[in-house]
Amino acid sequence: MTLNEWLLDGLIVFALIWLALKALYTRDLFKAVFLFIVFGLIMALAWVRLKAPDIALAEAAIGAGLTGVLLLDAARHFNRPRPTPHPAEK
Amino acid sequence: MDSTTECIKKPLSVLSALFAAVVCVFLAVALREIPDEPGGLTAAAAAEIPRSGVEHPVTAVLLNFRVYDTWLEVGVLLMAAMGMLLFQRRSDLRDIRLMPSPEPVLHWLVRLLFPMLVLVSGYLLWMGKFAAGGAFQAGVVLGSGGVLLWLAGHPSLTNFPGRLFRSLLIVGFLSFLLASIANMAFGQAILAFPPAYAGTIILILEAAATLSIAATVSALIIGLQPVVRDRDRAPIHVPSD
Amino acid sequence: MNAFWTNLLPVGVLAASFLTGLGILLLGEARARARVVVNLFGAALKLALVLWMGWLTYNGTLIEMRFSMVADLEFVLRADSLSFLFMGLSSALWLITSIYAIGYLGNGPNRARFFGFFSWCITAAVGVALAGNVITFFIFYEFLTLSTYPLVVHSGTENALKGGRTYLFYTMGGGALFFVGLIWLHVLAGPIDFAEPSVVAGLPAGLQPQLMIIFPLMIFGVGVKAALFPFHGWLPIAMVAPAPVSALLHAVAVVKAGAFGVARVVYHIFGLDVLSDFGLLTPLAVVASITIVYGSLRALTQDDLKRRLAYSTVSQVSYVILGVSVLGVTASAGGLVHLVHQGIMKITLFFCAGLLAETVHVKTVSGMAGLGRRMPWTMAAFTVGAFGMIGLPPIAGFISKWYLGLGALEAGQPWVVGVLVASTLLNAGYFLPILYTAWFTESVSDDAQALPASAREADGWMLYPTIITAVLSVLAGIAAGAGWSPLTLARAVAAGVYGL
Amino acid sequence: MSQYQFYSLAGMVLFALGLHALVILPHILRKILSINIMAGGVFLFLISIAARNFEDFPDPVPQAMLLTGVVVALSATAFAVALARRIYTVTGRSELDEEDRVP
Amino acid sequence: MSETLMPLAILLPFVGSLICFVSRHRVSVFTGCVTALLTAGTIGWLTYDVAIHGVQVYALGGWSAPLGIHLRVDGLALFMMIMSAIVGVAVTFYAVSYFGEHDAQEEKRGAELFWPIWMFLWASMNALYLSGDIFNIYVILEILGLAAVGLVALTGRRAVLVAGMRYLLAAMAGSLIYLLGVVLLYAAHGTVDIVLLGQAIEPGATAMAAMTVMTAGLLLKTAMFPLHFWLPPAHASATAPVSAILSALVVKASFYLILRLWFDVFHATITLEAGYVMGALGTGAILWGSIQALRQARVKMMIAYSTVAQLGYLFFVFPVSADHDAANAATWISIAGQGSLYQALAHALAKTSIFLSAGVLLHAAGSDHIDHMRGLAQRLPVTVFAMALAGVSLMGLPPSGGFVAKWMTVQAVLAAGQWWWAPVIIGGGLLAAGYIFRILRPAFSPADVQEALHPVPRSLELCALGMAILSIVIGLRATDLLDVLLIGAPFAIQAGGAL
Repeated sequence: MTLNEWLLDGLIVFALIWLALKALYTRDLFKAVFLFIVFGLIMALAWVRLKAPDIALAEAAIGAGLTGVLLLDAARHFNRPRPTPHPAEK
Repeated sequence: MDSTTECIKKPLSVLSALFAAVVCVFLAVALREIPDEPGGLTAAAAAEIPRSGVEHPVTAVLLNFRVYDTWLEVGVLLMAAMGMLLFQRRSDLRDIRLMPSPEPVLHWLVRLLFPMLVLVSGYLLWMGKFAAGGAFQAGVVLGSGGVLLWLAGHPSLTNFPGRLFRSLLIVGFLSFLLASIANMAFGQAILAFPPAYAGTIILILEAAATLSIAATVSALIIGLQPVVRDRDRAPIHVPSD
Repeated sequence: MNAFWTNLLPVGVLAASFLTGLGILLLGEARARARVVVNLFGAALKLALVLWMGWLTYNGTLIEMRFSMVADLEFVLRADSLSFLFMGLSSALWLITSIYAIGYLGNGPNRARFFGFFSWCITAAVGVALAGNVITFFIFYEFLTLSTYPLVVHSGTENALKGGRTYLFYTMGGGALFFVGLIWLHVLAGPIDFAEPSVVAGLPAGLQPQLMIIFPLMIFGVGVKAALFPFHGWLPIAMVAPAPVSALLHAVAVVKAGAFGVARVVYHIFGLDVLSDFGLLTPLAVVASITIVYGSLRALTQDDLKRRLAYSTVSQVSYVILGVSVLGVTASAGGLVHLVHQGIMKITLFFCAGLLAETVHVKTVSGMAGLGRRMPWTMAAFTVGAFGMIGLPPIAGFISKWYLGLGALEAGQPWVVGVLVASTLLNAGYFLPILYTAWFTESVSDDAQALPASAREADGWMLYPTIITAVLSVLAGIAAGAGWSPLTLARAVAAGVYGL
Repeated sequence: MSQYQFYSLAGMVLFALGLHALVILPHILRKILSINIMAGGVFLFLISIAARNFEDFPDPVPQAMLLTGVVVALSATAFAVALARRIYTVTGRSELDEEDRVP
Repeated sequence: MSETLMPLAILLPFVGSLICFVSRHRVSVFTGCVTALLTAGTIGWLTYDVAIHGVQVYALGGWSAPLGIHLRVDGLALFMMIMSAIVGVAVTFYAVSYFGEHDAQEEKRGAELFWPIWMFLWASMNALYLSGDIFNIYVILEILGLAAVGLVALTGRRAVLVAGMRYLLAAMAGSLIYLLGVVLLYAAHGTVDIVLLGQAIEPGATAMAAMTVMTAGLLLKTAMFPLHFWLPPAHASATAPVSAILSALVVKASFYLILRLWFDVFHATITLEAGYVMGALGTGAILWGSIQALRQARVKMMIAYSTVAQLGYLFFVFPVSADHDAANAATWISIAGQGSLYQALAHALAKTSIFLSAGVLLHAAGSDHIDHMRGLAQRLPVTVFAMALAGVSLMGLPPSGGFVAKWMTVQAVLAAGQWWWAPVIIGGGLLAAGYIFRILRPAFSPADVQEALHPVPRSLELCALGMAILSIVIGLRATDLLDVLLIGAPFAIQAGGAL
């Protein structure tokens, strides 16, 4: 494991942990979801480093892309003033 | 346990932080004992790949050696779709149709992007045999295409009648089921693909899986949208959501 | 009769009352007439089967039914002489009490539920009698608890429910105690069958301390139902149940099941010789004596008639336990026969109490002034019962007290005779005032004539059973020597136990 | 300390972070987020196991498991998001209520 | 022929589920019933077949163990499948008339999706019991979790949604923690097949870590005492057939997994302390669950806490099997195992009956509050009688299945010398009597106000009564079921179960 490989891996792991911490504990929900999407992309990068390129592609597409979209859409839904629920629901 | 939530938060957070740290150290210690040499199944898999009908090892494992896992995984996706339909009290997506959007840019973008996405999805599906790729990547790409269609107001998943939409959701899971029933009919072990045409069977199953994954993915995104959103007009009616 | 059919007889006896109960419950509330027919037919059938089984055992055929539930758990029904004592008593009295109950309840609410669970209680009681090993005994013992609960809370009033709760608390606790002892013994000595000689005797000496703990656990577990001293609290409270229930259950089925259980534990589980060299028999006799005296003392002060009878039952049942715990054939014969005699006499007294409550709405002893003239037959039966309880010669009570005293002397335990004498005096203390107020005082409210003519005497359904039981208690006393009397049966059992 | 052990350790740390956040954060979406991070941690550990010094190609079985795991995590998240949105529509709250907390 | 029975038991409900998903309500109800009967029949046939040929292994796709996935059926798996089949058929026929009754438009749409999700749940349970591959079990656990939450949140009301969310988060976290254990095992031994792992495992930090982690994840999914927070609201607010499915079957599936892992995979690494911890958890569950049950005002909440308590009884097989170096340890470990499995079966039957009866009460009286139970003995005699019978089995009183289970567990615990568990079990029975009679007592008092009860279809009451009677009958004759359970010696303590 040459030095710069170590450097790269160290950077990726540091980025992962830093992004995870930020994503979990930022105030604003939108920012948290964006950080999570970036976290997903960095994770895909980590998997490429671990010699699993096709899975990295899947993780990028599914993890960052799809989960991100779902969470973004939900975050937007949570920020909108909620429509009056159907009375029967109470 | 019913003290005010505020004072719960402090000790609970410290406690769980401590617990998480302990778990982490405990697992790190366990890591040290894991053997370095690749104790995994690389050799076993390599030996069987010629008989699996595909070249790429991951696809071989995914769609031949452990195809039962993949089948149940498509089942989990189907369950997610059922859950979405249940929570949104819907049986299809018909009432989320969007009015066609006036902006030309979006129209042009969709007309260019959608066929390209379909092409990429097909390529990923085909490439699965030889290199990285496969049903799931292709399905997700196709699904995003479906969402794009809906965004632009083009006829998309929301135009499908109920029964067809739900059939589209189950086609992936059903294909594996039919393959198993066929196996049982011939007296073989279920999900066993004869080496001669294992490749083609896998491709068919993957295609069906791609279709239903695409439908599920776009349904999961479109289905959660509030009903009949029109860019300028107020929502026409709000059925009991 | 090949063996297959005779072995099915015990199941037939149990099924007779179980299916009757089931039928009654399914018939529902409306069909009173059909219910009466089914009930009486079931009771008669059961009595007939019991007598037939008695005749067969008398001729020496062994009746036994085995059925394996789990690996080492066997469901065994066996008709041995001790079981006949209790089974005969409860099936005969069930028939009589059903007749009485039909009259007593008239057209009250929930009668289907009442008669259904009534028959199931009898199934449980007979099951306790027929049980061939300790597991089957425990199964029917707990089934008895469950089937009596709906009867105790039958009237549904607030204190009926409270009474039911106390009843459950005691009996469930007792059941749990017995279960602990039972399973502990099972781990030490393996499955225990009543027929084979006591397995406990063969156990190594090292286990003695554990056995010394298991014995009280089992005795007090069963003692709860036999209303032994510390655990008798539930019996007076359970008097809240309607009269037929207190008559049959709390005088005959439930309480006797407890006494019967003590007999089983002492004779067939531990065996007399093991207990005597452990020195556990005398403490048992002491506890029984305390209960006898305590029960009678409490009875003195009770104004409510049924509670007084309840405390009298608490003390009378301990006669049986006393008889069982005193070494010697005559003493145990006296104890065992008292199981039957006390049943017949006490049921007469409870029938009369029910009659008084129903016809003239008299519930307290003080209110019974001048009843002798107004309800001569009821009071006559009550007097017979009371005299029997005190132990006057012609009636059955005397026989058991006589044998108990004789046996105690033979066994060299004179203090037992002292206890008997003291309790007889106390019995007289709380029964004679009742008779005096009933027969010799003028009814304080001089509207004796104002009572409607019909209040003169209870209707047939209720009166005749009372008279029958009174006659039976006298008969059991006079014809004690006869071939079929409870005494000869008790003697045969005692002889069997002592291996003579 | 080879590469795969380094990444496995990172996976463990992420798993612990996610578990801790799941317990602490009241907001439903953040709980779903923390579960995804936990999943990310476990998958990182899984994929690093596959990458232990190999000859021609990494161990395909963990990679197949990983793909299955990712899709399962995705569908579970989608299910949870659908339920969360339903809860928000019905109750208007984005946290799980306190009075429903059960001893 | 016997080879195809195992996959058939998985495929049939999946086919049923797909048909129900796409077809109209009436067709899906019919398909649901037919599939339920066919699946039960298949399992019956499988039992007959396994009884003759013994343990069977089925290599999926023809690939053998380390690479491919094995389906393996032994007595333990069969016993759980029989339990699911009995409860499944009863719940299916109960649901037919239960959901038929609900006319509100909102309920109707939810009811349509009950059938596909329930069939899916049943298929995944059968798959879980048959599967011999721990990663495959992870995927199935995930389906089980999602399907169960889907069923809980069927009616879409506020209470079920929040309870469902709590349940879902617990289930997802539990599965992930379990997955971590799977990865640890794969890393250490290179295989995920249970039998191979059983042979390869040797005591060490990794094995201990894997065991702890996997057990913790599964404890969360079994709602064991400290981690039971999600169960009571979910089981109490869900509709009656769903609460029955959850309490009787879903919770037991993860218990089965703990049992399978402890006996087949981690038999070499179990320490006495680990066993005592499980015993302590069981004791905590019994005491805490019973005390909470006594404090509840709603019948269904009380029964949900009773589930938390009754699960505690299942856990005494672990301390007993932990000290397996004693003299004739094998005999009483087998008895303890049979005791806990029989308790699982008796509890499943009794709990299903009580939940179905509570459903009838809710349906008839509009609320399951204890005070609304007054005077029901006259008007709903069959339901109250079913509850009483089921209560007898829960209390562990003699004629019932619960008693046989309690008998075997206490006997094994005493024989193993760990006598201190016995008073907990017996005390638990008394506590159970406490809260069962708390439900039954008001039923005997006369109803003061005769408000009209909503008419209840007969089949609802008969399903409840049928299950109650069954829970008593299995107490009378236990030898046959236990012989089935012991095929393939699941509780043997030598290296892994016999292949």
